[in-house]
Amino acid sequence: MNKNVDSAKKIDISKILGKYGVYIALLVLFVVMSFASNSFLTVTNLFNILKQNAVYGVLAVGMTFVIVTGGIDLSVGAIVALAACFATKLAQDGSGVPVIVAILVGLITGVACGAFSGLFIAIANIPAFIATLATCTIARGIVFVFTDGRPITGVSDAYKYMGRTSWGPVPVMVVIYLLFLVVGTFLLKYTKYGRHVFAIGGNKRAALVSGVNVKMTEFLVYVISGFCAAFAGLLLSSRIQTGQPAGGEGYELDAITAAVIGGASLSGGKGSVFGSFIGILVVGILTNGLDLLNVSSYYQQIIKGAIILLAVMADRKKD
Amino acid sequence: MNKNVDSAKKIDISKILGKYGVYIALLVLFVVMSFASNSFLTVTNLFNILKQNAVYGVLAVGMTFVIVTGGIDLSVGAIVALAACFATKLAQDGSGVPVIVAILVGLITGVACGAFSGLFIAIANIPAFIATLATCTIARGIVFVFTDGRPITGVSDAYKYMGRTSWGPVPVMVVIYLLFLVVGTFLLKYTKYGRHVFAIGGNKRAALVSGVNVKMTEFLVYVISGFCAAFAGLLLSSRIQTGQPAGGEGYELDAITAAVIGGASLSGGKGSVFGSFIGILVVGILTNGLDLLNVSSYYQQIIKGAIILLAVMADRKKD
Amino acid sequence: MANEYLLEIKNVRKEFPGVVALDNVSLFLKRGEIHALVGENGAGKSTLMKILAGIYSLDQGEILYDGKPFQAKKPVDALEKGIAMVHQELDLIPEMTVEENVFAGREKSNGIVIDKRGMEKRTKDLMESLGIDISPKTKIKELSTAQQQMVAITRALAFDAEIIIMDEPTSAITDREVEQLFKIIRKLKAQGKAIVYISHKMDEIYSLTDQITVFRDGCLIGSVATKDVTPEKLINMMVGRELNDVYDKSSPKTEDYDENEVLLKVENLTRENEFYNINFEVKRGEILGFFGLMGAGRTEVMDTVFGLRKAEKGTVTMKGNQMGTVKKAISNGMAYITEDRKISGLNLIASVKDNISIAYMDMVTKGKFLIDFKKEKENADELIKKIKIKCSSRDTLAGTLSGGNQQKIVIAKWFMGNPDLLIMDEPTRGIDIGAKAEIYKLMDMLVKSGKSIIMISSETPELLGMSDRVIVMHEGYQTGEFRCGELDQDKLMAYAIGEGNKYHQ
Amino acid sequence: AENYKIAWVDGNLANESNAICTDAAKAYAEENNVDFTLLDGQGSGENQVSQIETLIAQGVDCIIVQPYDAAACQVGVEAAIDADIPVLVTKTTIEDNSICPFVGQDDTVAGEMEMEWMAEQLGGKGNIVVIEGPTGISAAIQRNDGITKTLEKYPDITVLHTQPADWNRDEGMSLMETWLQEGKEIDGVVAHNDEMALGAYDAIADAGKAGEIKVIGIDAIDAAKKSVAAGELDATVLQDVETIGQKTVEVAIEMCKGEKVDDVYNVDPVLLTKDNIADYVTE
Ligand SMILES: Nc1ncnc2c1ncn2[C@@H]1O[C@H](COP(=O)(O)OP(=O)(O)OP(=O)(O)O)[C@@H](O)[C@H]1O
Ligand SMILES: Nc1ncnc2c1ncn2[C@@H]1O[C@H](COP(=O)(O)OP(=O)(O)OP(=O)(O)O)[C@@H](O)[C@H]1O
Ligand SMILES: O[C@@H]1[C@@H](O)[C@@H](O)CO[C@H]1O
Ligand SMILES: [Mg+2]
Ligand SMILES: [Mg+2]
Repeated sequence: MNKNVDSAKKIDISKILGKYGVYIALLVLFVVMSFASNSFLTVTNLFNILKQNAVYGVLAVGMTFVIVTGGIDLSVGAIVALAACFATKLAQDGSGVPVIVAILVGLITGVACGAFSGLFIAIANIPAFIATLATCTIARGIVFVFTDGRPITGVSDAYKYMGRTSWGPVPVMVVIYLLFLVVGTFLLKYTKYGRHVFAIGGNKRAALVSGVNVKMTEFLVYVISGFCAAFAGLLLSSRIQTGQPAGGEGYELDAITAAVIGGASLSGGKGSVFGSFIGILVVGILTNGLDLLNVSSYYQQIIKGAIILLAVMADRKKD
Repeated sequence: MNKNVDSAKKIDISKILGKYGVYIALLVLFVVMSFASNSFLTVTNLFNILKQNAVYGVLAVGMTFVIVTGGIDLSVGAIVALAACFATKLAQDGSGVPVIVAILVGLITGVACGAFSGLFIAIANIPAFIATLATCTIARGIVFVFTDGRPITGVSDAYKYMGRTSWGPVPVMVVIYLLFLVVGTFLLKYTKYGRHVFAIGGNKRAALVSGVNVKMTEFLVYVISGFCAAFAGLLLSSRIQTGQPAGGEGYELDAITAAVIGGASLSGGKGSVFGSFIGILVVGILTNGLDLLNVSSYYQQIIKGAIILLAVMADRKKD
Repeated sequence: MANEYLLEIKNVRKEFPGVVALDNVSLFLKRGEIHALVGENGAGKSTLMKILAGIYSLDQGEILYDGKPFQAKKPVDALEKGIAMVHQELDLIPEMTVEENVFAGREKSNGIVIDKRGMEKRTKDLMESLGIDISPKTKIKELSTAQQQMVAITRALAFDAEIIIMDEPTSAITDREVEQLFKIIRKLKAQGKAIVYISHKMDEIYSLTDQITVFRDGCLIGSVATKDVTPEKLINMMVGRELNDVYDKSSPKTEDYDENEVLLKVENLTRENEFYNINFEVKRGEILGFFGLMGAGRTEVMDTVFGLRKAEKGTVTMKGNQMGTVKKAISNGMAYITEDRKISGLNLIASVKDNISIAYMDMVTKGKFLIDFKKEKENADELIKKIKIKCSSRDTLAGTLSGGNQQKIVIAKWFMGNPDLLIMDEPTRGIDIGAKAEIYKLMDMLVKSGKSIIMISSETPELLGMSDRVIVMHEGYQTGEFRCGELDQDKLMAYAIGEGNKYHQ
Repeated sequence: AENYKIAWVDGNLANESNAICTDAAKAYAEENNVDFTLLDGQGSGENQVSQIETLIAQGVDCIIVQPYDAAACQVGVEAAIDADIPVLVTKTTIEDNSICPFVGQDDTVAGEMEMEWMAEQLGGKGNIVVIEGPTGISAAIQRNDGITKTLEKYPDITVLHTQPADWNRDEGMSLMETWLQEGKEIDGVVAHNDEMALGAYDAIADAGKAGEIKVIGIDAIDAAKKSVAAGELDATVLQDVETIGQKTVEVAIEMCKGEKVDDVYNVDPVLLTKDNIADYVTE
């Protein structure tokens, strides 16, 4: 009897770890950092962390949709740059173009890039890895041609608003990121479309047979991801007041990492927008904390690698 | 009746495309380049292409094993750097260490890194994406600490042999790459181990039930990939006579791309070492040809993206 | 005026690379009719139904729905026309819940937000009417194959379809659920719906259907009213020859085995929430049957015996050696035909040959490491012939074979090793009558040569016909053990539902 | 003396010259009892902006910015100025360098210097190839600007090829191998850094053309200096990063003390060739 009770308890602990592993890891990280550095637990610093990671965060929202279908989007970094450069060009001081037009053009660019990948993936059956890699290099090529490899500066004050203003203590970027989290969660969890995203990631054939419009659903996740990437590009360029043709490089990896730390599986069918947020926080807090603690960047890498491993290990106890 | 004959013919063409799509794409590329640039079709240039891509090629051999199991190895670039720096340090002029020891230490480093990832993936069930990403950042951190961020120069002549000598017109690096292709193909196609690699990539659970030592097989693919990465690091550092702590960055993407162009599927169970060779050639010839044709690097990217898309599209006609 | 036929499928032809799956076949379906579609494995039954359901397109021929031409380009077209299908391969989404699966693609919403509550309730109601008690919130991956099959059936019934296609819906479920299903099918018939029923089980065909259409090798053999055809004649139409005494077990069903060596000994085996205190022995030369209702825990017990799950308490001893891992099990001569071919039996993207050799690679290697391709090919060809796997070549991908033929690969794979103890969990799931007889013969040969078999089966005739001894399980407990002579169907059922004590007096 | 807290936000510590520069800075800071924090933007201007924000929130006495990206770091520097924290830029410039003190060199000047040398070597005419740093990166853009500007003065110099090799020696080598076997006459190689120049030199030597083609790079990394001394590489442009590192911290301390400092401390690049290399190689 006693033994039974014991084993029941054991199961519970590992179950809790399994279910809340990353959350616990995040909490531990948070507490440790609070004690280690007294600059960590301040309102400004916490908002800073959110603001500094909003760009990756917005990317990760779109990436989550893609990953849940079992896909991958390697083009988001290049889309960040392309959308940012198109928009900043139009938003340069004295261009005479209303800032909203600049923003719309940026977003449409992202949507178009996403649609491009989506078409090849959903219709032509090209593996997402290749299709989005191609979109990535093509978009990067276009932005280099467009800017001649030079940053676009001198953007109007209106354009800077999103990236450089705070409402009280809350940076506008943070508000926007939270908005993406809310809308993303809603779309993925509470709508038919979201269900279909999970369905095709969980078993594409079964989804097809059930009458899910697999092609359209798959196509749309890349459009969503492209949209998010473009928005991230707008945020980034507004924040640094520059359109960087070489910007956003490698961001895809950060976005994917956040989603996976947050529980998404690259083989599809699993993941959540909120999870991607947790992933962003784990990495963001780690970077911020280690910087505050003045840890040399070489050692930071070693520590980061180890901690991400531990965080995910706690999470994957399940099986 | 006529209809039948027609449809039979149609099927055949798309079948051929399906089966030999990339090969045909490669051939077309080859022929076009030969006509477009009269410097392309020379013995020196062809060996140049092979030599310049031997490093990626060796990585792609190991990566193919990983991908066939349904995994991914993001650490190879960092392993290239780590193995190269350890080896070059030992192979510095006047170190008194025999070059073979330097080489062995380099290779052992790679094997250890692969084993590290492999343990987390096979035993602790961490997703390969996260585990190898962690290995990547940790290895990169270690190499920076080890070198203090500075390249290691002054390597002995013996160490330079692999990367800088030719046997007649044939660079030693090319011979080594071909050796990797042969041994890799042998291991993956003609041995029990190779069969197990395919089995776990096709259906892990079925492999387990069939008595395949899933953990060991999975563990070993990362060891193989680590070994290949270390060897690639030796080749690279021998070729440039330097151990570069920041070297090898992003090489993982090239290796994965080559494998996928060559028919490997990131969801596992499909792929071949020879296919990865074809993938390397497609990208290598494209880069070389466009360089010879003096196409601006901006446009090169656009063209490359488009052609990779086309090559893979031809290949994936099947369904 | 309504057409005589709700559905007319005329002269359909369908080719896959290298195979003519259907050649000039037709099928006519009336309202209020339960129409059996029968034929050997690979005859083309599923293919025709998939054409109807919009999964494949046809190469030639035409389909009339209520007199008007109809061809579904994609599954949703068929669903919208009121054609629902229970797929042979179930096609569920493992990571999603029962409710999510039932409503996949046809979710209820208020226009924007999905109505989760409503869908859960409807799922629960439907399942209750089928007599099953599974929470709509359970993930599919946590269900047994049988339970999954019930979910697939629920899904097909959820949308008030006009034509319901059931492709071997009872291959994994037990008699109790079958009865419940039949009641519902009859009710649908009474409502004027049309049902296409594909099955290899003769008793079902006779007790349920009105009309039978027979395919063989992609061709139409004929269509007859059920009442006008004898089982012998029907089998003849299917296989093209006479077939007698399917459950032919020539080895004596006596107690002789008592004296034989104990091959497998299972003592006090327990896994919390799955099964408790399981004890049994298998002697050389005997076939031990396992019976139970769906969810009784038989699969879990066998998984544990084979080392796929860890025993929490108790021991498994094979030939005197303590077991615990798959490797040990196999090296001590155990083999395990699992109940779900797709999840744990096959590598669908590998060839028939590769699937056959994977469990006993050492038999087709030179020096442990190098594959002996010649030997491997010969070996595969031999088994393909012996077990009658219908495939265009040994290099065909397993995933392109018909369901029954896929099952045969799993059987071939384990027969290859000539194991001392073969555990078979629902081994004849989806296998046609002719092939069943072959498999029974193989089983018979195996035990005659001193090997043993454990057979889990929900088909009582097969279980009673083949076993020397039967163990019955109920909700994780061993409720009875019988010699074959002592058994009948009612008694089995009584013990399976936990009311065996009635028989004790 | 007071214990000032000074932070250095580096563009990329994976870069050798940055590592040398910050090591010199750190050593100098320690000698002067400065509480020295070193952050690494890891090759991203945006990261640097984030780090500057973190420093502002944390409160330091002075921020030193070594810009990876001239435009992005402009924003970071402005934010520090807005927060009334003394800030200076080191090594290479930001977009508008007039807003804070600067210690270092202008990369444009380095580009001009190497191209000017090459033109002189070729007598104002001939065929050259240019090996670029990564597209869109400030250092590469500015060096290229210097090269292009200088080329305008020499209409008889033809640029046969110009491609990026992303600062890497192997990529520089590969490009050169490809170009060489084209058979066209190449008289000079102008590389945006030494690694790529050394790679090009190796390719040239392998093709048996050592000495026939002039090669110049930028940075004067150890390997390049040795190569020049050995009569292989023809020239390199020295950025005296150790001096820059020390000088920067010196200025930063002055700023902490509230002293007035100059707008610009130019640490001019020096052209190293076999003629003067002996003065710069330490055995
Ligand atoms: N997708 C496919 N690709 C290639 N061949 C296929 C495919 N689907 C079915 N076939 C072939 O078509 C033939 C008919 O298969 P089908 O699944 O219709 O048989 P079935 O009558 O349903 O058999 P079973 O009783 O075993 O389920 C078989 O030879 C099968 O191998
Ligand atoms: N009513 C139920 N609700 C939810 N889960 C159940 C229920 N009954 C059983 N299970 C679970 O389903 C599984 C039982 O399936 P299992 O495959 O072992 O049964 P079985 O005896 O092999 O019967 P069969 O294979 O014929 O369905 C166990 O994991 C058990 O915990
Ligand atoms: O001068 C260096 C280059 O050599 C390169 O390493 C990148 O950064 C520049 O500042
Ligand atoms: Mg079938
Ligand atoms: Mg079962």
